Amino acid sequence: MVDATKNTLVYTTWGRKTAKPVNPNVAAKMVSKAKRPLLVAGAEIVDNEQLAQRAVAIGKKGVQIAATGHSITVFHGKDVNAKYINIHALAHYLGDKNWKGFDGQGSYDMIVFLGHKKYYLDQVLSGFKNFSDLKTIAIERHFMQNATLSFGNLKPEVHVEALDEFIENL
Amino acid sequence: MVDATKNTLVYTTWGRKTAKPVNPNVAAKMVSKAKRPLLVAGAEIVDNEQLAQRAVAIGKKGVQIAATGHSITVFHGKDVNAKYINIHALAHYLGDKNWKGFDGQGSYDMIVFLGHKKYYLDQVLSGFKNFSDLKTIAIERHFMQNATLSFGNLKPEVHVEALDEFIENL
Amino acid sequence: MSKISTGHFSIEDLENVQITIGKIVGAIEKKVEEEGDMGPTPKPGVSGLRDWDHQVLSRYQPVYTPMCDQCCYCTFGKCDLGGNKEGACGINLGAHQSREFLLRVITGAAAHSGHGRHLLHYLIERYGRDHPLDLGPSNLLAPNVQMVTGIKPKTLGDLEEAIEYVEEQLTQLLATVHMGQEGAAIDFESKAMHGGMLDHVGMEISDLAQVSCLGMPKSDPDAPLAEIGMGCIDAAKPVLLVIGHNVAGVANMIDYMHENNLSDKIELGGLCCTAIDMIRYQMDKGGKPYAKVVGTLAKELKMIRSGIPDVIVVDEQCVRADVLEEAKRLSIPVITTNEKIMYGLRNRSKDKADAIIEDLASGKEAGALILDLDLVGEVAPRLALKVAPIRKEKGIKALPSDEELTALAAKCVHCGACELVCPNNLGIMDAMKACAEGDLTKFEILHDHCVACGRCDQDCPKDIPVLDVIEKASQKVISQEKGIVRSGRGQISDPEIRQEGVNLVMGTTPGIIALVGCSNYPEGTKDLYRLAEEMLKRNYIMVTSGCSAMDLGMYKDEEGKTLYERYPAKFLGGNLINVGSCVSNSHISGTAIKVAAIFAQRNITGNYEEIADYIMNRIGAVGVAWGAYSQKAVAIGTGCNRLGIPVVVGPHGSKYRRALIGKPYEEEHWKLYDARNGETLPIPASPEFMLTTVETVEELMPMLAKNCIRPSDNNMGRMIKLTHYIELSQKYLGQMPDDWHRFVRTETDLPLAKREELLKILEKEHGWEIDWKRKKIISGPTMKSDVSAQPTNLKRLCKGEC
Amino acid sequence: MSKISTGHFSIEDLENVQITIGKIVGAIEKKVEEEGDMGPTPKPGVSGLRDWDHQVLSRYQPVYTPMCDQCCYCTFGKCDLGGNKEGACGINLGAHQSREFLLRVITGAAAHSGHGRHLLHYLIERYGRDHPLDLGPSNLLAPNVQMVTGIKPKTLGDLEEAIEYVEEQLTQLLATVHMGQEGAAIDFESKAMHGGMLDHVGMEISDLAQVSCLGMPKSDPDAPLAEIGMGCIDAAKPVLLVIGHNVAGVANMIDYMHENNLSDKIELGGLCCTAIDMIRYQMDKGGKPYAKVVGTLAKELKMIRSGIPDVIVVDEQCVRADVLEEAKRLSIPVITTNEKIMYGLRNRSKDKADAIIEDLASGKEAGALILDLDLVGEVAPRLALKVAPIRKEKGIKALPSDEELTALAAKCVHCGACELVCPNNLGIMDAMKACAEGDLTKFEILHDHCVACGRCDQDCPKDIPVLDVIEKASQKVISQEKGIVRSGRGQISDPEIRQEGVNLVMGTTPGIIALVGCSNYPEGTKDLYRLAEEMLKRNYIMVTSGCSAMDLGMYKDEEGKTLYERYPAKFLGGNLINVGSCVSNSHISGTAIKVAAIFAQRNITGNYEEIADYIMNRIGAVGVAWGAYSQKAVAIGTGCNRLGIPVVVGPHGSKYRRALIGKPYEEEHWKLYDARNGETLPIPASPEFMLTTVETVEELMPMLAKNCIRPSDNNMGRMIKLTHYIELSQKYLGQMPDDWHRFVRTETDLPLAKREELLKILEKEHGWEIDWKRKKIISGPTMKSDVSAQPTNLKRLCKGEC
Repeated sequence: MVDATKNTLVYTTWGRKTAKPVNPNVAAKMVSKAKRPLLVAGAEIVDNEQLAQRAVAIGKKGVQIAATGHSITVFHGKDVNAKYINIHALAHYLGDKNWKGFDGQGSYDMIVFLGHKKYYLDQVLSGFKNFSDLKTIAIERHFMQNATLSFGNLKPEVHVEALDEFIENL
Repeated sequence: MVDATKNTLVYTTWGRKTAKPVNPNVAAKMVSKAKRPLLVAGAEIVDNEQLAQRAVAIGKKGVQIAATGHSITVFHGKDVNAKYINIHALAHYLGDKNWKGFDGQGSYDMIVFLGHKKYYLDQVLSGFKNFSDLKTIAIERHFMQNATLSFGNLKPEVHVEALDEFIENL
Repeated sequence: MSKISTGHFSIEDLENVQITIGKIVGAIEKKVEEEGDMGPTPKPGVSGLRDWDHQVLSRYQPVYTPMCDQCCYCTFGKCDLGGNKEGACGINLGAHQSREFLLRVITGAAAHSGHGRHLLHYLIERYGRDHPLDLGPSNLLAPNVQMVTGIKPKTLGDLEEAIEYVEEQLTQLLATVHMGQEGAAIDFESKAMHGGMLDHVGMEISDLAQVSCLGMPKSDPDAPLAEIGMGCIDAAKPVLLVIGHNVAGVANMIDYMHENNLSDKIELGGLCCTAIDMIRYQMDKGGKPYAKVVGTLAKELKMIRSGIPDVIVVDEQCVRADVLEEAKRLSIPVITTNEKIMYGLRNRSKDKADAIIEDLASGKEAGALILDLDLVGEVAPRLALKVAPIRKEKGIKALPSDEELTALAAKCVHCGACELVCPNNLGIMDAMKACAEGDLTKFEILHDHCVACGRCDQDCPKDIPVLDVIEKASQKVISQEKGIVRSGRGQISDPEIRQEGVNLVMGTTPGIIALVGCSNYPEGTKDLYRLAEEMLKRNYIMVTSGCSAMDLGMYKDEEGKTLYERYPAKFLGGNLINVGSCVSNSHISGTAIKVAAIFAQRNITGNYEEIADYIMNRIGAVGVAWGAYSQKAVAIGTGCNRLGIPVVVGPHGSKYRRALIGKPYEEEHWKLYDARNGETLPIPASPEFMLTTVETVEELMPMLAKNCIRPSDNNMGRMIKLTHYIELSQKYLGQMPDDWHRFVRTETDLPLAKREELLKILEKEHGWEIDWKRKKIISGPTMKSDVSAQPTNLKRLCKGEC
Repeated sequence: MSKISTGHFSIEDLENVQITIGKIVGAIEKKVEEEGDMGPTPKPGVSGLRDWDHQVLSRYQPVYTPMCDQCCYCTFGKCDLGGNKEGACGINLGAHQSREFLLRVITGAAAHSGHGRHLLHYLIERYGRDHPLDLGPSNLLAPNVQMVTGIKPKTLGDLEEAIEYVEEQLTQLLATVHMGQEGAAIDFESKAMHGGMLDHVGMEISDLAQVSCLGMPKSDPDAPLAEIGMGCIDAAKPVLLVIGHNVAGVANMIDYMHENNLSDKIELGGLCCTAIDMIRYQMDKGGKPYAKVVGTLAKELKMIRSGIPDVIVVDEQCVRADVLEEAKRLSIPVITTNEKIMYGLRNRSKDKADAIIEDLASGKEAGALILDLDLVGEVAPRLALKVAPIRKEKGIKALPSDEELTALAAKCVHCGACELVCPNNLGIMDAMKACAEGDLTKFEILHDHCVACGRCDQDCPKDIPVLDVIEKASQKVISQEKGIVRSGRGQISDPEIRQEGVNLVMGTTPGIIALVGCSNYPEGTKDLYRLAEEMLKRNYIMVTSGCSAMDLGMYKDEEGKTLYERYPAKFLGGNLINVGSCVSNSHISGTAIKVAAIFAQRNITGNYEEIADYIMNRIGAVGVAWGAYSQKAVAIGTGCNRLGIPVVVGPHGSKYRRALIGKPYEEEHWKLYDARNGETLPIPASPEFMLTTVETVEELMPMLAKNCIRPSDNNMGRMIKLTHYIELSQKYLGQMPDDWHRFVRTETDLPLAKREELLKILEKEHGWEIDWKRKKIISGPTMKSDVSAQPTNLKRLCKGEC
């Protein structure tokens, strides 16, 4: 088992509320329990085969994928439920009780993030943290302090391991 | 032994650098080891007999006292080395290599704080933290996040106990 | 050309004329120059007084106490500057703190100047550009404006050029807050000083305009007394509550009520400076103010939560952001009257009064934006009359009942969350315990220390409305909160200056203590009273304004008299002068300028540096903003600092991020020139700071006495000042001050009653030589006593230099 | 009177004249009104365009992404607003974020306006108030000024009234940042919009003044080309480096060098907008710019650290705060020339050139403040000539040697601290590893992604000067950094508008993409090039300015040609137009206004709302500030937003704290009125945002094409836009967009080549009825295609409403 919670160093703080470090198996369990989980996959997976595979694998577990940036290019022909959307717009819609989701079935209750620029995701999560009740889980290589739960700062190889463990437990 | 490090809850953050929680015996040892320690006693001891006694007791151990606010009234006739000074001015002088201290023997290397308003001391310590190399120890009832070392948030009675242990170990 | 060269002319009449407008400035300056009295720096730019600033800052060094170690100005960041590191743009924490300080100063200056501009627009529209400035028995009408800009305004219209200058300079300063501008802390500091100076110009413009047009007391020591306190509001009548800083709207309400015989049918109460200014309105001929002052910002939430107001009207500045939300809960309609606060409300400025009243009274809309102040004047009182019975009928429930109070207190689990979030970390837990047991005294005491910010409400895990509990538990003391405040008298007049100037410069009046500003006190309001009473008894001139002026009126002596009733309001030692509202603070700096102009006959026009130098070395004045919380307060303080007036703020003031503190132990900083010959003149280390924080009023009092000492004191003056310094130190710190001897130049400087005792100490502890026969000091002092010395920081003012 | 009523007159000649200055405004307004074309909102106050803002904001809702959950404005705080809690003043996090956003906007606007005011002072002094505005073949000289203020400036002096208006309004807005003012986020947003609008007025004033006085290209499509890049600086000559945004000083240097035959003896290079403007200086008659552009802010530290500059001259804005410290280390004297940046240096403005040069060349002083720009013109070049040999002789060592480079890289322990603090979290560790092994390629790639902020240096526990390592390792690519940039051409002229307006409004030119602003790119500079090339090939009009204009010139095609050499600079589809520096961005908004004025014959004078409405519904323009980092960038963007122009920023732009994003799924927001009859008109959800962030250029490109769609597109236009939207989506996202069908009104909207294929999809996937015989859509679309429809947001513009 990977301990993904050790290094939670940050460069700057947003305030007193900070993500709870989480291990892959726990994160996976929470996602599994969620009614309508959503994986938000960012453009950083495009040139990172390792991450791309894991993102697809999560999709294969039946999790709806919001493909932001141009990450949708990774999911074509992979038989997963992926839709392109701009992440800032997505964040806006997710905070709206009237949004019906990608499939018209309603909004999502557990948002998982993978493949994003650290500073950008920090900002998006800052919005969620302060203006919504959504649970957010960052399974990124960096500690995302504005998420509800987050992996710590991991070496790339450990990160991949953690992702595999996460997927296994989904 | 009192565990003075448990509750380090803060209301707001200043940045990523935060005081290390410290227990009384450890704090006392560090003060003992210092070449020129200084106790900065604030006006909150004036109407708090418990604190006043402990401040005097620390002075009795040979520590120079800087009496800020009107805390000097507590030390008259107590046979301790106490001098009135404004805390903001003191902070300015302490950051000045040319200041000769209260006795002309030079500046101080370890500054201990007791009896201050939380918000005020937080600010004073913010200056030390960012613009000096001085080690600061807060032995206050509240966690003083901008100190180098600080007690956590304590109930009044636990605080007094912690102070006694601190004095014992000086 | 001849036709217009001697008269008025209005450009409205002209057609197809190309006019080079800007040159008018040059023309005015030229004219003044011909008259021979334009100083070297009319309308100084950002660098215009930089040399002066750097000189001040070399003695009084910036001490930074950051509120945050990070910078989030630009998107390269946010950056961690902790440990004085550099961020992505290369700025370090020191420079960033001075920038943050600058930002606060110009925010405050903009608030005052924006207020001034609004008033000027409004009053010019109403009274015309030619409406004369009418300020009482003074020829020097606008000391700050004249000193800074070189303009000598005579009419409302003349003030426009001055406010334009302020706006131009504020824009320049705001520009420097941008990423990638100034890199040196010292020059951000100079810019902050510039902003502070502009603030006083902006404030002066505001108050001159309103005093001249709205019938406010004009340098009137007998300005009337008014009722103050939550306890003096008659809740049986419809209650119309105004909150803010801009009196224009409420003046119209008062007029409307008067014209329609409603004055005794509606209870008009005010919070914050609008309250102060409404009791000045039309009081220049005396009379009794009809309106009542509720109190300071710290009473806003308590007053609303009481449920007593039937209508709330807000204007600008220092108005809680949640007024609309709080009022909505209690069915109190809110009218906003100023572009600075619009609360998202629909703009009804062009609607009929009836329609607006209908929508608000029916609850169809929670409030309205009405920018037409004539319309506000009609709508607000009529709405109060209409809403009051509706609210009564509805039985609007505000505070908890007695039973609910006990139940709420019992619900408390003493987790301490409220104490952690309380800005003053007040002992709420203990008070809850006592309250649950029926003992309200702890809350009654706590109530005075509480600034009613409501942060406790936000964080209680048990959802106890903590502030409501505090207020309900304190109903008895609140009902007794009835005081008296003197209506703001405006400027100090020229004759008063002529009379008192010499005492101030020579030091025989021990000093001026200006007790100004907001309500964020460390230990409740009573400290103010203690401070003022002590200094008044000692014959200091106490000047006050704004929130402090209000809170001072809340306490009574054994005979039931407030300080305002006990002490007269002339510009004389032992007098208590309420100059007025926040913008009236310009009269405090103005007074110092007037002393230089009228008593010392210095030319003030465009002559900032020389006047500041004069004030710093000769006028023993100290500003105290004990409850300072706002950006305006720090702007005012910084304006005083540039002018050589030191300022003390309460401990919360450490959150302004920087102080200016000198080092008495560094001798080289405590020297001046003697203008008679350019020789170096050692001076006492006083003032020893330009801006500092102090912990308690006990610490403050001796410090004030000490920092009124000036190089120019004559022996009598120095003796008096030293006497108070020593006595106050003994009284409040229980000891002789450590440094009293540093202020002794000759035996005649020593307090008469203690002279012998002190000489002994000087001999024994400090090794001074005493001629005991003649009771004279032979050697010891580092300074000579020489009343004819001309202390100055400015080499250029020394003989032979120009 | 008759004498002056038809001519010029100068008030300098008058004595004892009392003039009611302010009335001039009234007179001008009156005059214009008589001419019958003054719109309803000349010089709008803070609330003047609030209804418009609220309308825009109801469709495009603020989305807040705080940079900090806390507020530290006043000393009641700091307050934790986390979870949208209220602070001590009652403000919640949402309102505070909008306030923070406002503060950034007005800071940026003040930077531009402060710059404009400085230029105006300086140029009026030099050229006189009557100096005509000379901007090329245009009658509509100042579209922003005229639209916002109602003033139609003809001379430099005429601009003063406009800048005064801006300063007044900025002061009002800064005032509202004070604690206790606005309480509603929506109204802080409206205020931010106001600030953005003012910014464009301030920028326009700046650029009009400098173009008119300093011989800059005047709407010139053939503005000359200049060299750009660190690699084009000839270090063999004495190197004089200017940094900043204000060309006034460097213009004098160029003159001095020219007059003294020094032009070929000194290498003059520039960073940031001063560089852009110095290659515009005196280029209105063509010629080859003598000076060279080094690059953007992101090159500042690298250029200084190279040790190549012999003298650095800074003016204002976007100048690293550590220039003096960095330069000092390498014995490079620094001259500061502007009050906004003084670095604590001694003011030498009144000293002789010789004395200053002596003190700086000898190293006695590290730099000098010289506010006299004539003196700067002489001192800087002479100092460069003198210092260069001294520095050469001293053998100033800047970057590490090859050996040191390897050693430094080997010292790295791969702790990751640098990557954590790097704003872009660049892979420094891997590059260090490779570098230690002699492989520099990783650093060479990283160099382009690196904004040279230097934060890595601050945090390395091994004290490796990381930035120096990056720069040294990239010397080869740096030496090849030689590009070409077209000198800023200024405004789009009236004839150009006449020619192209119809294509824009009808949609037959697919859109205008304005690629503006700073250098904080998410993935290096090349993305800009890719973006521009793609859109240029597709016949979009690419307008560019500032840092983006510079970086665009750094890449070449296979034939060694830059985009500036490949694409002409007329206002036509497929053209690449560099308007100029940061303040030239006003010409982008100005162009949109001009289309309304010249093509559509709308009255723009004081008629903001109608023009914004026109632009929003008819002009397919999108702003892209891909590397936006500064407060100026967000001010520019917000000014565009109020005018109905959507803006995209790169991912770092999320740190501006708020976006404005619409919800395409909420039908009620996508409706307008048809001005012909007031009927409701459903419109496509485009633009679907006013301000948003985007992750990658791949995502950006289809988004740009889509958001150029406007209700007014004719079928040809819609077809062209849809074609690009679909093609770009396929090319960069690998798929048909999900929502393309929403933009189809009739079959003629469909891309010709794919019409049949698309009709099939519409039938199959969206259930539309198709008449296959006629290849016509029978049912399905929610909108009708009606070119003569008059889409408007403004009920009052509908027939029968007024």
